[in-house]
Amino acid sequence: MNVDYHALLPEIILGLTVLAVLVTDLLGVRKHWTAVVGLAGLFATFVPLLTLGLCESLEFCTEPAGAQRVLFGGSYVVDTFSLVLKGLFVGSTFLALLLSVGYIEEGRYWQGEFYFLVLASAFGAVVMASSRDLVTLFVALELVTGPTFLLAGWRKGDPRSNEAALKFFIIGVLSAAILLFGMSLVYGVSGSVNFGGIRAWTAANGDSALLTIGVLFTLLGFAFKVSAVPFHFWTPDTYEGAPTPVTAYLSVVSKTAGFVGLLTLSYQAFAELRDLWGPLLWILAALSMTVGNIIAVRQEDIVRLLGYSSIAQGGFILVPFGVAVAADASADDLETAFFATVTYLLIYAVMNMGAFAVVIAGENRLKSTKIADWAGLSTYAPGMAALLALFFASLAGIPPIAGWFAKFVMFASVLGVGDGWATALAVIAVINSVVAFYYYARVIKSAWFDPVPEAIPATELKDMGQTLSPSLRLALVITAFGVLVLGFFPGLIAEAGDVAKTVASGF
Amino acid sequence: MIAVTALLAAAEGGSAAEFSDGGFLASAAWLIPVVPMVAAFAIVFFGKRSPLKGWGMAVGTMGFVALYGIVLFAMNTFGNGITYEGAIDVAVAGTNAFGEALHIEWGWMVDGLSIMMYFVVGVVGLLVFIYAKGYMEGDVRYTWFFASFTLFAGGMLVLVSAPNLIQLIVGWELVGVASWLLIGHYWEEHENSSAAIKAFLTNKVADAALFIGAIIVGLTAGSFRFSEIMHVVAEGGPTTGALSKYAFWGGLALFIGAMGKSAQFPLHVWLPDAMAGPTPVSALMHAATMVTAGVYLIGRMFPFYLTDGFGDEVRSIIIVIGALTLLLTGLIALVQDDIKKVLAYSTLSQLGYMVTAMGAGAYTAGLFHLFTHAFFKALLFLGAGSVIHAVHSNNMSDMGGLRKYMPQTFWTFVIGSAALAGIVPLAGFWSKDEILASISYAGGAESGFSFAQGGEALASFILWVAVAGAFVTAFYMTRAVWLTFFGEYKGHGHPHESPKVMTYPLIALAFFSVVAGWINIPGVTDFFTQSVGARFTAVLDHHAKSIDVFLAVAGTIAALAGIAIGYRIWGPDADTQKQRDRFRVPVLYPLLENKYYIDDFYMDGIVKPIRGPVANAVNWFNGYVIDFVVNGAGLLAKGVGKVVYAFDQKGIDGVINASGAVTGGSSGLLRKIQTGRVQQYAGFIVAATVLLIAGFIAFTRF
Amino acid sequence: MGWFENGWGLSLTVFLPLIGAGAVLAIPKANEQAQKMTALVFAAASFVLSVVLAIQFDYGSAMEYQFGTDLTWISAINSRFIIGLDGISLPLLVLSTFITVLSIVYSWEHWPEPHNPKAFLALILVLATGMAGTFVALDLILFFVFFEVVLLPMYFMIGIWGDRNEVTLPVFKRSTEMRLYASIKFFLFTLFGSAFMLLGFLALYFRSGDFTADGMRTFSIEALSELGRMGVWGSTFGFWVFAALFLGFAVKVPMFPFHTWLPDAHTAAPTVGSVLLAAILLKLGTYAFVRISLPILPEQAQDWAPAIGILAVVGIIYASLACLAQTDMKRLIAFSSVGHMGFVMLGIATLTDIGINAAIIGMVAHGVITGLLFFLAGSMSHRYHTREMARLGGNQKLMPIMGGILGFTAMASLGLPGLAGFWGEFMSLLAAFNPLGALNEDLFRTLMVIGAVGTVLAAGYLLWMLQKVNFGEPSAEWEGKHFHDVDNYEMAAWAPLVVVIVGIGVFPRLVFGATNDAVVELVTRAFGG
Amino acid sequence: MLINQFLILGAALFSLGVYGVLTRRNAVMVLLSVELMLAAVNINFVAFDRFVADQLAGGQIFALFVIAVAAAEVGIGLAIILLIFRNRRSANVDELDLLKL
Amino acid sequence: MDLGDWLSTPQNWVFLVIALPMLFAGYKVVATSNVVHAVLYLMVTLAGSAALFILVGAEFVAWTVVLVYIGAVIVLFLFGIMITRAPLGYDVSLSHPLRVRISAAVVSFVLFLVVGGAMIDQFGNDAIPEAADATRTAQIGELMFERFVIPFEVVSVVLLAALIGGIVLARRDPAADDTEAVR
Repeated sequence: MNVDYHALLPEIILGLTVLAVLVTDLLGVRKHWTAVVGLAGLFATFVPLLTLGLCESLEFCTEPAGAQRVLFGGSYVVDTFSLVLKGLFVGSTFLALLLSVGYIEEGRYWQGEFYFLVLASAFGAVVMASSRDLVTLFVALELVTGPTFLLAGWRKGDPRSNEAALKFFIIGVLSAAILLFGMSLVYGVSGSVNFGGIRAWTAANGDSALLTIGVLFTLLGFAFKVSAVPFHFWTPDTYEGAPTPVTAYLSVVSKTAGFVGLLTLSYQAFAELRDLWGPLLWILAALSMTVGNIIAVRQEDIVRLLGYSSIAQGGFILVPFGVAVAADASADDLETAFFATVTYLLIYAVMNMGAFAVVIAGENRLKSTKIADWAGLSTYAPGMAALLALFFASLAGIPPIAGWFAKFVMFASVLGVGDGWATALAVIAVINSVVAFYYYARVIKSAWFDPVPEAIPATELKDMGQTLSPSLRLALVITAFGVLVLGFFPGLIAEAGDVAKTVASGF
Repeated sequence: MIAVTALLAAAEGGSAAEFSDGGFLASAAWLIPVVPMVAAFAIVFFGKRSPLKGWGMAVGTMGFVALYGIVLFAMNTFGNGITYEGAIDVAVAGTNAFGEALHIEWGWMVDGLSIMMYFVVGVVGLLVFIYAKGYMEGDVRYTWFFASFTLFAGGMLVLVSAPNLIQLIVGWELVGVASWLLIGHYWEEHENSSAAIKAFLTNKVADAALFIGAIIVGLTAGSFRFSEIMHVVAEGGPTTGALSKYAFWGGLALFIGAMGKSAQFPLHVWLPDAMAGPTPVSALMHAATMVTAGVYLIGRMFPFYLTDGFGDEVRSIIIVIGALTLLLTGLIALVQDDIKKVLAYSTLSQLGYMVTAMGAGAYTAGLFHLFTHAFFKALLFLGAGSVIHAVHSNNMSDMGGLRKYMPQTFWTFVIGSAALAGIVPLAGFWSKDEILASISYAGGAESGFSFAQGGEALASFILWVAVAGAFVTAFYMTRAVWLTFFGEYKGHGHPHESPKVMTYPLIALAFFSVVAGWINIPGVTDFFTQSVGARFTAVLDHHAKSIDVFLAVAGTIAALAGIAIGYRIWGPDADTQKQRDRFRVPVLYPLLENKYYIDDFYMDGIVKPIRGPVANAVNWFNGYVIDFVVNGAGLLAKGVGKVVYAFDQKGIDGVINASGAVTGGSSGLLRKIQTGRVQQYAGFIVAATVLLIAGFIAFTRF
Repeated sequence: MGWFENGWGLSLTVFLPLIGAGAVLAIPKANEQAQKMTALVFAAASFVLSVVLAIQFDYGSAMEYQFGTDLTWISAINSRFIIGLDGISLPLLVLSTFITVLSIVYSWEHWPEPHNPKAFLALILVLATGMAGTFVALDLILFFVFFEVVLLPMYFMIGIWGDRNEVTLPVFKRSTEMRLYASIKFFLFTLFGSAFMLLGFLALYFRSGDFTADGMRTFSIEALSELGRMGVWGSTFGFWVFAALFLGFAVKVPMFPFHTWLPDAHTAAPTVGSVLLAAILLKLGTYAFVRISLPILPEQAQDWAPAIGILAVVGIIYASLACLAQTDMKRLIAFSSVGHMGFVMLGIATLTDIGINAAIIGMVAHGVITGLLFFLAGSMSHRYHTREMARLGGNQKLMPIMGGILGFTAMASLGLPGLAGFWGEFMSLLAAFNPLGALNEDLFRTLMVIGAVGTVLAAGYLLWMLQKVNFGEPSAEWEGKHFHDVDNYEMAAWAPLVVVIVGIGVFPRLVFGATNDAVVELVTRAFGG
Repeated sequence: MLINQFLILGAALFSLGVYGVLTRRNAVMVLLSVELMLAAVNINFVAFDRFVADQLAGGQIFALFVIAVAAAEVGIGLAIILLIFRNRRSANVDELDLLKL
Repeated sequence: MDLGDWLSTPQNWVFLVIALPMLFAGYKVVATSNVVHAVLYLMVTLAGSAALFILVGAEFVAWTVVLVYIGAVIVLFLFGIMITRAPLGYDVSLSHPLRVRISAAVVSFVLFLVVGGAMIDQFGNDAIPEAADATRTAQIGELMFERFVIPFEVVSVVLLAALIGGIVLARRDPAADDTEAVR
């Protein structure tokens, strides 16, 4: 068989990187070289992504850009959507590694293995972006999830970390089982593991009770990944217990992987079953936004707050799916919804990574994630406080920082349909975003307006933790630059989202 | 930019035809308001450093104005009447109801009426300014005083030079502010600043009405220019209908505005308190500026008030208000001990005369009284000032027998009082007589423009009110003169004649008080009539062509009676203290002493409630109602969060709470960690899943 | 200088301050002098540019957008970088750059605690960009972004440099620091409003697709106004959209029931913060009404005008009465803003060109006058360390010059003819007598009368304020204390304002000259004149 | 042979597995129950594979992958359990609360 | 077709013979209060499933089950139990109290009913077509390496990751505990 290796090049490079990391670890050099290798590999992975993306402008490239490269009889497709998301995965993993280096080194963790697992998981995510059949999707998902179970428990000595790992694991395998059961039913009813086949069958025969169960089980399996309410229970504990860089990774890459599953399944495999997943995701979106936000208001721990915030953000990202409830939603509307989700994911990745970068920096300095302990941060660490404000304002969606555009396209997608339910979801989203302003502002307030707690003498804080690892600094610079530029020129990211929406075509 | 319009001189035709446009003097008359305004600021910034500490600039300015006024007055009176209107377009702000651009203009009016005002303000002002140098010597804010004093005169000139309602409002309010500054000149004492505020606010109330009036008239007439408005009234025009539709309300509102400045009952309360300011201020305020503004406004709008179908119904209100003021305030003057208060109330009463005249449709008479009154009232105030300067007290009970010490003051004061009382042949007599004549004419059946049902009856009643007023006037002036200058000196220290800089103005004013009336002796001279008659739109009022002997005699008798009774009560051979007691009529006296309780009503009935309970209520509303909702919403959200979180925590809690204790693997730790939560999560998940599929199947299948 | 006309001049005016903010942040913390200079230079440059724009401006065609440009911005949602300057926005743009410069000059020696000029200046400059940008944006999304840019800096200004006194919330008996309460209140209020505003914008965007020639959805204000003129929006749709926009703008103005953030924010903010809030930020709301609500939704504007007018007048009376009850000088001034904006909104509610002219000159006048008042209040509390009017008696004796300026400004604020404040009040009352034909004349004439009464109340609280603050003998507690009267920086910051106040008052063409044609055009297009 | 007899069997095992997950206090037992669920899934897959006569044998292959993944998960799970056990500094069974999740 | 016809086909008898013990074993897995027994019962169930696979002609899968599960996973479990020193004898506290068990039973039973009902609704009496021959292992292999090569590679990484990660977590690293415990 002849394989389009150009199309597979990213996966190949990444796979090799995974092994390379392992090998470097064995070589017994200074551990952080493993990280360097990993970073280099990720960087290298960008190259084929670009060549594939900008194909027609390159002479050696045979196919025009944007054209779907269908491999393995349609079970694996490299199209603009998958390229954009691969870029997202690789990029965020890159950032996640940058966040890790200092943290892991300081904490006497197992470094080589750590990077190996992170990269393995990222590899799974990258594969996932192209999977177009249930088998590949499931296996890739397991590859994304499996290593994260282990990483969650990476702070071996810390019972909280262990707890986190175990909870995460048990809920994870349970939902995996549910997911599989659903997939088996879908397969059985439609007689195909391939999205195309499934879609064709449903187009011809419509749905049935058993298929409904199959579809719901499958999607709910992913709802766990995106920690949508009521499948979110593991999230705050795991986020808090896991090493913070892992949390960052979970909240961005693994979450996004879940959304990729939802996107491809909803808009391709189950494209004809809008009346199933539309309402389902409508409900999940509304619940996630509301519960996540309301609870986040009460949080005293910044990581935990980010946990709930990411639940809420997940809800916002789910909102565009709600378009599908509108019976008369045109193909155009659905494409817009798809575009909105992807765009939100891209911006969310940057700003959330940034937020975690600041949190790690602060944690490294204050040895605490209690918001109260961060009070008066601006007095002794103005730069850090400024970045904190920047990223949290972005999460809150205040112009001109990137987050606003994500929220904006989200509103736009649901309002565009002019359907009662969709509009209702938009209104829920608006109210929620106002609530969200409050707790994001609370963190900013504590860092900027409140006095330094007496417990910690400011002088001590001043010299404390001046040694931000260069990698962390780099991560901060990248993300900060990102949110600012994207805030002023959201067009850049919108383009990516725009080209990606081809996947949702053909309604 | 400068659109100088010798307005409609030709178009008017008829009576206006022979008027000249005044040539250069008129076209340069914009200097009259501008110079003082500039001077005022100049004094603020440079006064202190200037040799005469600003007095020089001030008096120079007034000299200029006076000169300009005299020349124009002479030209206008003895030559052709002058009608000229200059205008500078300063903005176009939208389009009015008739689709024409709404122009905002600065300009200057040079016609009989404004020229007369220039003359009065200039001459009286100049004399008062000169006098003030002596009076204000050594004052803490000497320079500042002259700055605001100049602003005061300047504002008045802006007002009288205004060719349109908007500029009139500007000058109007400038006068108000200047008066606020001057009345509150000694702001260290709380009473003075309060008096200033009282004056300003009372005027502001009227000004609100003036705003509305100006808006109504200006918009319905299609222009804010007096000339245009009068044209619409007299000749008719596309907007005549609109104007006449709202004329009554417009006219009424304007008149209420006039009531404020001209201190007509019941808005008169601020004027007596205005005595808190230095005496020269009172002199200028009562004679030439400020209080004359209202009368001037009515005069300016006169054709509007005169013509049927426009403001004529308002005149019945005007005349009644005037008459009320005339009598009631005159009576209050009887019981005042403060000499300036006596004069103040007499001013109110005289303003009542003028307004009554205007109400009776007597344009010339009203203005003529304004003209003469300006001189002798200024004279009286300056005289009083000179006395106060000498005895360092305002109270007549501290005076007496001063004629020995200060003869010039005494004689000039007597002349002024006589003029005020209306004794032949002094100025007051002629103007008052003309007013009486006009009122009686209005009451006459043959009056061409009886203004309301039964108007004649009303007028003829008011005629007697006016006569009674004459009597009262003479009475209280006699009292004032006697208590001040006759009998024994009851004050302390050694009173002495004032310096020349103060006495000369007195003499000059005394001269005017004598002769001013002679320029309009019915049947003999009608210079004044000619003079103020020079208008773009002819004012067809009635003014006596010959002396009405009956009225003249009646007026004189009333005056003489007043003097006689005054003399009888306050006369030399009577024991004044005993007389005073006899004078205290049980009910009437306290009523008058408390000014009919009007001030008390305003203060306790309106101002205090608004400043106190009402304002506090609103503030309370802000904090306890609106903010209650706002804060309540916020706290509610938090509360909900608490509840939901608690619910969530039932599933999740424990670990976090434990996290504090998580250091070191104590068994306590283990007990904390011992938690079957995970399976509760699992339970939630499975339950939720089952519910969802069941629900969906139910919905999709059945 | 073609580059200047075709968008660069305007863009520079808007973005120079932002660049300046970056520059200031780049300077090491220690080097305050350099920070000040940089900030001043950039702000001044922006001001000079705006003046050049005003000079180059073709007043003959003030109704057209000039110096504008139209670039691709967010192609995915067809939102474009459209900016332009017409007679309505010109005065406001100049005002904003002008006030910014003065704020920096004033700050020179008056730093609020905690002392941190670097951050403070940076925030001022960011604010400047947001404000200027809002006035030139001609694309709803661009407008929205600029509209929101001002939010964070002001939030920080209030929160960091704000008033640290404890306040106790009525009813709830929770006490917190003024600045914390005020900042979050301001933050949430504004965001609440703008969230709905955004929904309104989006609704317009989606509807527009059905009507534009090429079927393209658009955010362009011009294009949407054209649609509005043709009256394409359905009545219910229009109603809800107008409601959403109204909510967004009314909070910012602020109009009567949504005003409560203002007194707290103004009182708590540092001097310069209050100045910028009062002078410019409030204008964003009113400007938005004129620029967006009226032209795009003319019919709905006519339905809503009576309600707006009533709320405006209620605001006038309500604010005046509230002022009478204040003991805190700054809070009094803050409340007075509500009243003055009431006059502005009344003018707008009449939907006549006179009214809108009045509104704009009212905005400008309120900007300079209340700005100056807040400067004065700031300087006085800086010297006396109190804002309690009861304790400030006799200020006129202790600081004659400052007292004089205060008196002057108070007079301007109560609408003394011949000073800037008069035109806004008088003209909007004037407009209320002849509102747009479709509106209820009797209602608006009643409003006119009530508004006129409002002017009396305004005179009342300002005069009494002066009496308490300036007049009488200084209280014993200042015995033997020396108070430095107005210093040079203050003078440098205030003198221009005084000049402008007199200038506009005597020669209103300074504003009307620019606005009138544009306003007439706007009204004619929207309401057929 | 009916397809349903396999499916019902699968459903039954799956439900049993769920029951186990919800009731077992010991982590290992929970893991066992999950394996039970996976077994049920496999039965479904294979049965369906034959039922639809899938030329791609998708069901069987899926089952194979499930088996592999399941093995991996068991490994991971036991490792985590072991880790937690190690952090109890005690062999005392009664203190192994953590495992009785 | 009714029960009679169904019973008349021999495979169904075989099916019953395999399936019923499976169900019983499955029940014991979740119900027994002896850890080791539970594991062994699971083995029975899996063996049953393998048998069923052979019955329907999926040999390769069947043998894989036997190999991987019974050969490896079960052993893994036993090791795990040994190492964690879970009670080898009967342990009544192996399950949650009755209250929990009942609610769990309700939930899972409803689940069974819904799913089962849906299955019957879907397939009714559809029979599995009589396959001419069992799926050839070669065929599976080909598919595995042509069509499903990507997941195959991926799953290999999964296993590798599980292996390495598992080791790292499970091994006792010197002195790590106390330093880490502080964090």
